[in-house]
Amino acid sequence: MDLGTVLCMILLAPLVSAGLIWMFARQRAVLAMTLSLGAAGIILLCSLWLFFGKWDGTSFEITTEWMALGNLHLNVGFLLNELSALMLFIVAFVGFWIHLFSVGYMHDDDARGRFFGGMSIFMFSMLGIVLADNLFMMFIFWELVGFSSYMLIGHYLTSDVAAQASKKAFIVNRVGDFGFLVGIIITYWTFGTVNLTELREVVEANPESVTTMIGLLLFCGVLGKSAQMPLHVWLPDAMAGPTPVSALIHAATMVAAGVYFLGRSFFLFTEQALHVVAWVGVVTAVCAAIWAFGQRDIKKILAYSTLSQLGYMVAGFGLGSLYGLHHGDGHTALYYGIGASMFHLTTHAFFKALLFLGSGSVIHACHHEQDIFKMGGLLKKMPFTGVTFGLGVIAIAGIPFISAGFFSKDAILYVAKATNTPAFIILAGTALLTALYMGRLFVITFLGKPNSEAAEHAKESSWTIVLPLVVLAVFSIGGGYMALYPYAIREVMANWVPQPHGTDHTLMIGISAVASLLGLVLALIIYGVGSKTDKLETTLPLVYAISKSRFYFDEVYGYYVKKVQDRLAAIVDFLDTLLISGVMVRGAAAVAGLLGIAARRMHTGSVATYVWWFFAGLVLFGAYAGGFLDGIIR
Amino acid sequence: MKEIFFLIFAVLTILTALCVPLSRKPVNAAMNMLVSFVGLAALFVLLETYFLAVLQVMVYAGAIVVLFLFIIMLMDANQSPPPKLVRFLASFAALALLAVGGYYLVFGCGSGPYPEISAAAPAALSRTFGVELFTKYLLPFQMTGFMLLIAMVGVIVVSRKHEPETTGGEK
Amino acid sequence: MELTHFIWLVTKALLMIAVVMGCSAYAVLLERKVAAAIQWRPGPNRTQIPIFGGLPIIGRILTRIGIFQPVADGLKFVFKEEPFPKHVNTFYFLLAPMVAFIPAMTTMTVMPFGVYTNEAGEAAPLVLANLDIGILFILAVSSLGVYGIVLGGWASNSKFPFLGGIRASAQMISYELAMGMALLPVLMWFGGSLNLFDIVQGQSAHMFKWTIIYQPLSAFIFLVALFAETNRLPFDMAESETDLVAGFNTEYGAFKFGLFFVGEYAHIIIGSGVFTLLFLGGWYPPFFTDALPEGWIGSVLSVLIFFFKVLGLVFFFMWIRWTLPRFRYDQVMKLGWERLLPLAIANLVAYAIIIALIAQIQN
Amino acid sequence: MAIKVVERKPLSLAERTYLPQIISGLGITMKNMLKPAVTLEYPEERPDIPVGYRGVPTLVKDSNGREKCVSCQLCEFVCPPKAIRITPGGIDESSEDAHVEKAPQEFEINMLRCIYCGYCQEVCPEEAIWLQNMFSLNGLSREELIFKKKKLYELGGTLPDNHFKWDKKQDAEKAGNAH
Amino acid sequence: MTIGLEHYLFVSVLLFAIGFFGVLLRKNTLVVFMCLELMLSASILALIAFSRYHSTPGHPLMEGNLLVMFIIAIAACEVAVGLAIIVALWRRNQTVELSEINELKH
Repeated sequence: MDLGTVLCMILLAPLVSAGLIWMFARQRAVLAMTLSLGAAGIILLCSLWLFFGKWDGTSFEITTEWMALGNLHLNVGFLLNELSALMLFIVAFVGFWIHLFSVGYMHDDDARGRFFGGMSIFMFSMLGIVLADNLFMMFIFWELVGFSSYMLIGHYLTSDVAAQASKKAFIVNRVGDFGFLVGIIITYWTFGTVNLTELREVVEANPESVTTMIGLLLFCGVLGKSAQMPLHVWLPDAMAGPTPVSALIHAATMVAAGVYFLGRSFFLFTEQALHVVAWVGVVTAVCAAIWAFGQRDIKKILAYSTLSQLGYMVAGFGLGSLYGLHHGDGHTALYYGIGASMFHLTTHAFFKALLFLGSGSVIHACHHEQDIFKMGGLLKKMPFTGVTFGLGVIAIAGIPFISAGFFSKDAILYVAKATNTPAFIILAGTALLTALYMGRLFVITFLGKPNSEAAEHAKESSWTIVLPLVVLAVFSIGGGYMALYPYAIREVMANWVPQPHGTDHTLMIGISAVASLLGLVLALIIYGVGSKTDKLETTLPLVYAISKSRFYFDEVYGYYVKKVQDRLAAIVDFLDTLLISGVMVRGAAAVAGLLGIAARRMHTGSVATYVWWFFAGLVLFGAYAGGFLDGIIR
Repeated sequence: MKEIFFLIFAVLTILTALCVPLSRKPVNAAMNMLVSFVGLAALFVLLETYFLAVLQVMVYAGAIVVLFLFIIMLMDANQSPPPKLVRFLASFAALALLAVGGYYLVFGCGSGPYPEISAAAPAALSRTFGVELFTKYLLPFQMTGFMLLIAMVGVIVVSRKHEPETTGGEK
Repeated sequence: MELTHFIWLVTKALLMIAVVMGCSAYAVLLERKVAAAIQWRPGPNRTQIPIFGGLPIIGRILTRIGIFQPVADGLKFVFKEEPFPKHVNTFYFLLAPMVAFIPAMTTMTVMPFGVYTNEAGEAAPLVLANLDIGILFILAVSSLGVYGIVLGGWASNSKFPFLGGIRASAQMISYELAMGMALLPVLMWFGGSLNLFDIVQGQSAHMFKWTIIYQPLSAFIFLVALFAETNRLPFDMAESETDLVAGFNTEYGAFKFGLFFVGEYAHIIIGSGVFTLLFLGGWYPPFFTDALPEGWIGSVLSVLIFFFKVLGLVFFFMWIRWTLPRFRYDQVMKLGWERLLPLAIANLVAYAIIIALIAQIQN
Repeated sequence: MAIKVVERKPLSLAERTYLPQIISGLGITMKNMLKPAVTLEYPEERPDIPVGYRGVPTLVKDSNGREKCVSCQLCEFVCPPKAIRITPGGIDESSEDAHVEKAPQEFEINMLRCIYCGYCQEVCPEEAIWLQNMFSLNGLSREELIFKKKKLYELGGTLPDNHFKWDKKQDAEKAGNAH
Repeated sequence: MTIGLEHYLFVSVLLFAIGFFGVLLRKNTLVVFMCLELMLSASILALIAFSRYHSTPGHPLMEGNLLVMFIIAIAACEVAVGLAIIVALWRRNQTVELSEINELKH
């Protein structure tokens, strides 16, 4: 088998599984589960095979024409390089463990067939994004991912919240995707190709052809999919879906697709565009961190944390690329943005998936109780979950040397410091906030005494749930060390990540250590172990209210749709009625009506008569064409 | 030999086609149409387009006329009243006009010389169809498929039985 | 020259018709014998004709086997009183049996039944007309067979025949789709040729080259659709004697019924023949890896092998008939549209991928 | 009464494809096909009539060749389809058995009506009417199938009889103590 | 007489004329519809004839044949939809006579 066939197999395995599930296993949960898990296993095995021997690390591309519409040739193809290999590894690896987790987590759900079918469709679409070698193909899978996300968020059909959330996710994503599509079209228009390799060659040969507009339009897609600042509203709501979905789609892979896309098309971003990207990321990071304090729902907290980390990644991309532009040394300078963001993406995928799965385990054990103030003391009840969750918290807080988050965050902070001091300060503050709210989550949920009946009776979950937790915990802790990864995919993290040197190095460690440890300790002090009420709410109601308000984004959007857009529509409607319908149409109608009075005699309502008129017309036409009427007309 | 076959099948096609509008009962019309279509398929065979001939039989004779028969039988459509003489004469005049006009158009002055038949029969092999369809005419082909889907959905929607109150037709 | 050629062709066609008619007659006998065997009966074993029946030992054995029974059946059809209900639509009532009969007879013109070596030393099929699109021709013409049943049912102008006719037409149109879809992978498998001879040559070597080994699902769908197309139990919606008396042929008797009857069996034989050609290696023996011997021996052998394969399949038809109960009408429709058709499409897609992959590997 | 809902087990995939059932059905029919035929080829082979078979009703004579029927008309009375018709009469004066008993002048069984219920045999005090083992009954006209006395006796024949009632009666009469 | 393109064309013209004649003459929707089919098949015949006569060994002209394929497919759609409409009309009015279906006026 050549490389292309293996990639094809990786891509098609989940599609086949989804198809089989759709056809045969909608009602047969066990079969669906087996198929879906099997597909995930095949993906994992195939990609491991790729990384341990099959693929030598050089960029590999295979393309075939899919459809030709006139001059427009739509291709499908795979581009496997350092970047997509890393992403492939993340999707395959995390995806498999989350599939395994779902087997345990969803075991009492009635619609498991649909769920696993959706998971398979998702894997297919996500892998499509990862492997796509051109923007059109990527866009197709981009939309497919949106669809499967929609389907999975709305998994609990009977719940209104889920329905609303899935709708919201879909619509908000459309807003971003519109810009994305326009961006792709402009790209095609400007460069005459959408193939990534060719694009890059064109851009490198002719760097001034890239405009800021293209970058920003393409970034629109990232805004939607990676839930960046103005379009972030869907992600927290998406937590209405089942927890494995939140872990896989809304934490580890799909939302990271935006960041991945940035890395894939980094050469299309000008410096101005990179500034915008960086600042969007920074603002998202800090705002989401603040909002996390106003939440009581365990999954919502994690959702805001995801937002914040995604902001980190986007900021990391922007700042890293800028760093590469200005301070770059060596041939990998251009890749610093990719390195910084992708490194954080990788570690984040592990520890956020771990955290979500841990929360899933908790929710499962507490009979679908999601309020953290009704939990408490779960560490003793669920030792494995508790410990692994704690490791996740350490990882996200970024405690030096024993967490993956430390290394990746470190890189981002370093490039921030080197390029943009305000951003650096904000990001460092965000790091502190991150540790704080994660500490809050852990302290309240796992320490102290149980605060409710459900938490009282919580039990450790089955092995299918615990095993993924343990595996992911190992990667969350050790994810910063290269030894853990297959050799073939180390390139990005080993060589592309900007490394601080000398004093910077020490300074970074210091800042990280202070921010993370301080945050955790502060959490312990402020909130206290296993408290039943939110201490922040009781002591500083104003701060809590600000945090809870989420800066009124949802309200503003709601207001916009309800008031502005509808009123605009009403005005347009009025103008339409007055001018077009009134003057033009009615006026024309009046003329036509006068004619109609004359012509009404012809209108008998009988089809046969019309045919006769038609025939008369035909004869006239024929006579004219034959030249019989020439004499009359002249 | 070929001329004789052409004459036989052309006459068969035309005569049975003529019987379609002239037969009183819809069933007779449908059966005449069936024979006409089969005759037409034979003409296709004479033109050496075997694939289309078979397709003609398969789709028109095998499916479309059956559908007609099916509907006629289901609706139990009685024979219509004979058309009025005036109408008949007028229609016949139209037929004559078209036929004579067509004759002049085809055989009359100014048309032709027509190309002679050359050795190659373009559509002798079904493979040729496949290759052309899936390369040059892929988009129309897909569109046709889409069209079939739309037609299918449309038929289901149109022929679904409505509730009496939504029908709303006054008798 | 042309005239003699023409006459020669007509003679061959007539011969073929005679053979198929004879086979249908004996298929009736086989049907009765199989039914009898399954029900622990001896079946028809009384009919004699004077000279042959009187032969010392052989005559008795032949009588016991029932070898003369079809003669009696045929005579009965011819000489029975022709019942002719007053309320029928005369023209179509008379036309229907013929229309049912003719397509079945027409399809066999393109059905190869053996192989010989021609002057050029190449293998050539024994067939009336070696059409490039033979299989399409068979599909097209056999789709005309539905008219016989529909017209018969309608012209009888009575409830049960009408219901039978309508049911049959809906059923046959429905299953034609699945049948065609199941055929496509087979045609793709043999390089896109629609010629039956090429398809058989493609599976000539030995049993493990047969299409049924590689495409069991296609074969299965095709077989089921074949049962439905020939209106055989468990799909005999057209007759369903327990709820529609005798379905479309309730009002028919004597010779007209005989035409329907023979038409049905001819249909079965042709269908079995097509199945044999497509899936069971046609006239090639299952076990010997070598092709057939040269010369006329090989030709005769090929025809015989083909005949026995068809016979086996016909027997399978009867075996099924006397085993399974009839499906309900809604079940038939559901099976056709909701099970077989999607399955056939999935099968088609799967084989398209597989064939593409094989081509990829071979390159 | 409490209603108990019996859960029907959902069909497995194999069961829903219906194929295993078809195959097992084919197996059954194939097994049957290989069994020998059990048909009795009637005109040549005859079935064994079991004891107690109720065939055509007949009249019987005793071992001395005398009619047993005394025309009591009980059978005529009991016959559900009214198939029996008896014209009572005496025994011919010339016979040596005259005055001993009565005898039917005419005895008809309409075989077109008879349902072979056996009531006549059951009710007969003289054991004169018997349903015997004849089962294949046919004729060319309706009249032929209305069995007259003669035919009935022909069919019935003689049955051994251990009572010798007639002899006893005759002896008694001879001894002078007639009833 | 050799059979040339013009003969096929004339057959096609006649077929078309007959179809049109039927549309003018008959008022039974079903028969009118059948006549429309006749007209359509007339065009098919013309296309095939053109395709056959204009193709040369070097340049096999497939366009006509392919167009016919598409026409046949579309005709199948058209018949299905048309008959569905007729059935709907019949359900509504219990008639298929065009003279009685004149609601277009309203």
